[in-house]
Amino acid sequence: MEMDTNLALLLVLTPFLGFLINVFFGKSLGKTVSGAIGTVAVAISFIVSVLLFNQITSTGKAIEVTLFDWIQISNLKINLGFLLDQLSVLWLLFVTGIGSLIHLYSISYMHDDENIHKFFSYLNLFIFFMITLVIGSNLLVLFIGWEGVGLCSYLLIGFWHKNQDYNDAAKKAFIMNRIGDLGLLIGIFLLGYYCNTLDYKLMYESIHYRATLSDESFTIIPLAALCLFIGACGKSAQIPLYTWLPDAMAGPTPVSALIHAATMVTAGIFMVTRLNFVFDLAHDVQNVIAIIGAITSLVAATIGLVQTDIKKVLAYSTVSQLGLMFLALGFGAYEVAVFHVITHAFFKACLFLGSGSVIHGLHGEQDMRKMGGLRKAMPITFWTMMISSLAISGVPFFSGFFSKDEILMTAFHHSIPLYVVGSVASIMTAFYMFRLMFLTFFKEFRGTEEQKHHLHESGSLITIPLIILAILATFGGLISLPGNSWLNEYLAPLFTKAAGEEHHLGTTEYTLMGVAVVGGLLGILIAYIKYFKQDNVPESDENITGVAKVLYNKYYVDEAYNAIFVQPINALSKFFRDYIETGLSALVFGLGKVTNKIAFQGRRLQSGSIGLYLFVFVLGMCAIISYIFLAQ
Amino acid sequence: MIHIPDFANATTVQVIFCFLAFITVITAFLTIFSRNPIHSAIYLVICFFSIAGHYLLLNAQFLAIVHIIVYSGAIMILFLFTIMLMNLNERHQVHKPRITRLGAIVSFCLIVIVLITIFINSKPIVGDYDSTGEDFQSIKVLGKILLNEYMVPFEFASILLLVAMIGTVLLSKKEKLNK
Amino acid sequence: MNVSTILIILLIGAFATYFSGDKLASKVALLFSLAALGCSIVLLNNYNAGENISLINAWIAQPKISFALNADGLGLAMVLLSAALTPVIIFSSFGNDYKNSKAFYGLILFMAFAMTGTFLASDGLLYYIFWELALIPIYFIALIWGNGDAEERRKAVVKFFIYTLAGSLFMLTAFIYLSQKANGSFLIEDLYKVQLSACEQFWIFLAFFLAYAIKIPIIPFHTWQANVYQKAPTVGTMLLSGIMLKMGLYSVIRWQLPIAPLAAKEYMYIFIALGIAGVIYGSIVALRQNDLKKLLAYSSLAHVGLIAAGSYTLTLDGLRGAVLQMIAHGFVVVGLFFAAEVIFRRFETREIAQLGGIRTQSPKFTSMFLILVLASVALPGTFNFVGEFTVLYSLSQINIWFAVLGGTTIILGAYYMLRMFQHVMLGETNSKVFADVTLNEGISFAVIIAVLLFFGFYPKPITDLITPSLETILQVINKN
Amino acid sequence: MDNILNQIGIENYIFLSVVLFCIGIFGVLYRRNAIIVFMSIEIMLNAVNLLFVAFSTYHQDAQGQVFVFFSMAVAAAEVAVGLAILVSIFRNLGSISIDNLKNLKG
Repeated sequence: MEMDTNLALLLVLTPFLGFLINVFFGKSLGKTVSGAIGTVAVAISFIVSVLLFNQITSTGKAIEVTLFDWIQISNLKINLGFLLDQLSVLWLLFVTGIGSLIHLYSISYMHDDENIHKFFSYLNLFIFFMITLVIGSNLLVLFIGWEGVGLCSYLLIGFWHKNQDYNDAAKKAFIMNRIGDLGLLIGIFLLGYYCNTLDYKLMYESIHYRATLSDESFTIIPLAALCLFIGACGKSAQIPLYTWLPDAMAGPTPVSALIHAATMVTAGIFMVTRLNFVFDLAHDVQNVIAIIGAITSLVAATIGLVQTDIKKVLAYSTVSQLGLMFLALGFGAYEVAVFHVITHAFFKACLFLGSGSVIHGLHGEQDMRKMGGLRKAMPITFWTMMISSLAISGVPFFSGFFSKDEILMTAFHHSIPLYVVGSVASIMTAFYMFRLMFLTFFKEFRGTEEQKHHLHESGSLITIPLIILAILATFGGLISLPGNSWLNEYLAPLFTKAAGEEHHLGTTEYTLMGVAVVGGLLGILIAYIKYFKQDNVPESDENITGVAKVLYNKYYVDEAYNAIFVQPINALSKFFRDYIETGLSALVFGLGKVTNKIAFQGRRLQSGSIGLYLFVFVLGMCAIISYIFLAQ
Repeated sequence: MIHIPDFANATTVQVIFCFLAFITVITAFLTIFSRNPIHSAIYLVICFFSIAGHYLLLNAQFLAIVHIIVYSGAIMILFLFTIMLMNLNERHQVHKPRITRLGAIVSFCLIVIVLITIFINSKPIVGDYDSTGEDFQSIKVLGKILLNEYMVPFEFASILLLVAMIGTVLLSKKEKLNK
Repeated sequence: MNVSTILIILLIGAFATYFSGDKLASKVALLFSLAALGCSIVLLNNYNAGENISLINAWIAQPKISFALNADGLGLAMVLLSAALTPVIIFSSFGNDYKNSKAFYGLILFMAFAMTGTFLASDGLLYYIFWELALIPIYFIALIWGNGDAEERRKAVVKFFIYTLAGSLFMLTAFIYLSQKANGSFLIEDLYKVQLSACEQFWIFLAFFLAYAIKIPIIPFHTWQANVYQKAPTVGTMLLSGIMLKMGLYSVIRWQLPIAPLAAKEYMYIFIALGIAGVIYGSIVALRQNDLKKLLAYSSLAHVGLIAAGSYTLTLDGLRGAVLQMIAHGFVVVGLFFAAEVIFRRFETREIAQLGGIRTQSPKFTSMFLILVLASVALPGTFNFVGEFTVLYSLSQINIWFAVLGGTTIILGAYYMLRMFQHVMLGETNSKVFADVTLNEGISFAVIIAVLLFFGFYPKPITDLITPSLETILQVINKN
Repeated sequence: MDNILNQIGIENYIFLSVVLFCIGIFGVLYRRNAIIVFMSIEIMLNAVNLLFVAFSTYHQDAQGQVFVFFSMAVAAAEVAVGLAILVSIFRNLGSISIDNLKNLKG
């Protein structure tokens, strides 16, 4: 037990230590050293995660660590404690694994930035909070991590803080997340009220005990599930709270890869998976989740079709993929969602890092219309990105194929319309990914001469993580092959449902697989025709018209939100400030003024005529004497 | 309750009292109604003398003497001086509005009625006057009381008079600074 | 040794400061405030060891008023807050030069004395005297050493003074009425025992409410707040927002609720709703403020609204959360106002529109300011989260919609605070030079941040300290 | 020594004082000349003094008379200061009608 505690603390505190070192001494340590410290800190966590993983797989038992009492509430006792079970260790593995790769990558990528030590300190802090989120033994510890990663996301999106647009994006991300956080918090309250605990294990027992009683208060559960899902929406960028994620691309590319593609945005899925026993009891909410997931994936994919900023394309693709994961969650296929989370983390991180490599090579150019023909200049980047694109498009035997196929298959078994939506989104994904590939890497370079002159492959610190991720993106699917899923077995203890609900491979399944593959290839083909054969380049901003314009402007959702929420609140604020505040103030001063007025009138009584005073004085004296002596 | 004195069988003392009371009230009225302030002052002196007579009647000889010295002597001289200093005479009489007179008369009547009613209502013990036979008002006794029990107020009274004197001097001094 | 020692130290300190002359005043004041802090820590130890540190002396025979200082956990927690913040506040003012500083620092210590007395007094009239006594120093501090146009300042400060004084008079009336009922005694135990009809309770409750609602302030009684915060010198603002507001909130728990429990239960929803309305209203108004201090004032309005709502839930969680949040808010708001002061020292302005681009010039200051901002928006891991979570939880137990509406503070709070932070600190490097924090300033910040973070993860000492006395109060409330 | 009141009766003194006192009040109200007003006040004071002495006899106690001494001292002081004020008012305003003294107007 002692050993476990130490291990868990080592796991959590190493990145935090890295954060502290970089905050306090980073500047004096120099760029490379500070980067190295950051990387090593995460790498140690990764090693610990591997150790823990071994321990879990061998014993099959979860490790519980309780540190101390944190918050006392009358019917709840909230510890600061950790729960290391299959799910959290799995998450740890790819969080710290990909995290260390991205740290490594950042050493080179951010080398020219004067605040690199800050960058690494924030990244370390992020890893710290992400680990806390994942291994918390109760919902409130999860909430620490949940808000903490939001904070790091804020810091990192606004890393180049001289640009107020970036700061706006950061602020938007934080606030959007906070809307979700409120939902999560309310969900926590409801669960706390219902279960009298926030600890996962106790909650599980409590809910199952009370579910058998099926009393009236059971209606709280769906409500709680819905609130929790709102929280997940915020963090995992689902409709209606997704708009922050594309804006979050304002941050440095490694951040986009780590936080806004691979790890933080999957926190919502983690939470839903973690609380699967709650969601399982709320079927209506599950349907809502599935529908929202499907719609999100479709909407984001359509927007992704026409974006020209390379990172924006990837961002919408992330939203779309997250939508697919929620689709799976909605059907209760948690292991499938988890599977896709993992494969997605691999290929999406690789894609982002690749795009980062491209941007790095072009000195900050992100517009795909000014790229092209980079294949020769950047072969490693090209190939790794190609592999990842194939994976995300669902080309057979790459990791994405298996995971996406599982999702669609699940969808097919539950709801045909949602399956169709998901499939269309997948086809679109294939299309825009290859649109990206063709525009970026093929044909002639469309940028300036000077950029062309400087084109070069990035350094090994950048390419090594790319290669590793590409390998993972290729073979990641092996952990859960259809019919013989290691992942399902591994995760089985977590879920109430028997893990044996795997689809045994029948004709339907093969047909579906075929359809998916054909769809993916179709998307690729269209992209090939349009952007390779016909040599199209997306029009410049002002020439975009029609549907494309709506898509290019993201359905004007930002504008709509602005008009519906932000502007009214600001107007209200102005109204309160200018009218209500002054009104209230005038009211108080008014009281004073009324007193003044009365006094002013009363002043006239004081005519100064002594005769009158004396007369009244005598009358008063008479009155008093009569009262005292006569009024009995 | 109010018993009319029996004039036929009145004792000397009673006659003297009635006479003095009559003079007191009449001169008091005349003080108020005289148009000339000097006349008022003269009537007031007479009033004070008659009150001194009452004191004598009540066997308070020392008080009567002090009263004459202070009131009839000091205070009235002060009044007369002031009047003469200002050279006041009937010319200075301002016309009194009727309402003032009416108000004065009304309140006079009112307060008389109220006070007398109270007096009647309160049913004082009348007619049982004991005489302890002790000497309670000779100069000797008064002096002892004044300088034993009432030592402190007595001293304060002297301070008061001193302060009044200083104040008066300061007030009546012509302010040269302002002019 | 009993609690009166703290009061004596502070009172002597106030005079010693005044007589020490302008040069030494600030140091003497700091010394005495630290002594008071040390003394309260020693007392805390004694209290935890089970010693009796209360004091009851007959004071005035007719009417029966005792000099009664009762230190239970709740009172001690508040005293500690006051004792810990006073040196921080005094220390934070070291960068400024005040004319006639001996009077200035003397008044600060005197105010600390009065506020500590308020937290300790367990006799109605004594409490009232301390309560009003605390008002006098801040009146002078704001009036004499404040900033901005003298005439406007006078207007704002006089409004504040008369407004709060007027509110307190209702409380005094209530106390006199209560003591009539309690056979002339003003002692809190006797007042607790008074049996009142529902109607009487309603009026007593209302009278107390007026006094506290103005002091806290709860909308719509807050109109004095923003102006006074803006006009007062920052030290005054810190004293007001850090400690003095808490007098009102503390009094709600200590006096109002247990004395009129029936009314508190009857009208619970109304008062919770008022508190929450304050949360939303304050947050929304804060969105469009141009003056840094005014913005912080409205944010403070929002936070105390939540605390008040928590107190009025009459649950252990609500009260506990309220007290925790009081302490947390005390520290964070002092820190934030200090940050505003630090900016003012360098740029001579608090207009948000004229600021910006400070971050590049002063990384340390930015980090500390950001931590305070985040604590203010109750990020988990800071003390404020513990308080806010507990309060919101208690609200959710009353009615989930209260929690939802009160919870908007975490969204709106983030909105206005980050917006402020963005426009004040971030952006293109400011053309004016912004020197990073000095050592003195850094120490003040570091103390505040350390407290916020430490109790954010380990609030147990405070919870353990306050819980027994809150339970006692709840017993009184639920007695009938 | 026989008590004089056996012959006159305390009630007569009381009546006399009341009448005198009321005359004083009447004078204060009726006249506009400040000096006469002062005189009226003296009449009122004397009325009370008379009553004091009468009651002193009634109770056979000297304290009443002692009180009269004090009241005389006060009256003397009052008159002295009051008249001085009047003189200075007269110097400034040229009149001592109380109708002209309206500085108390609010």
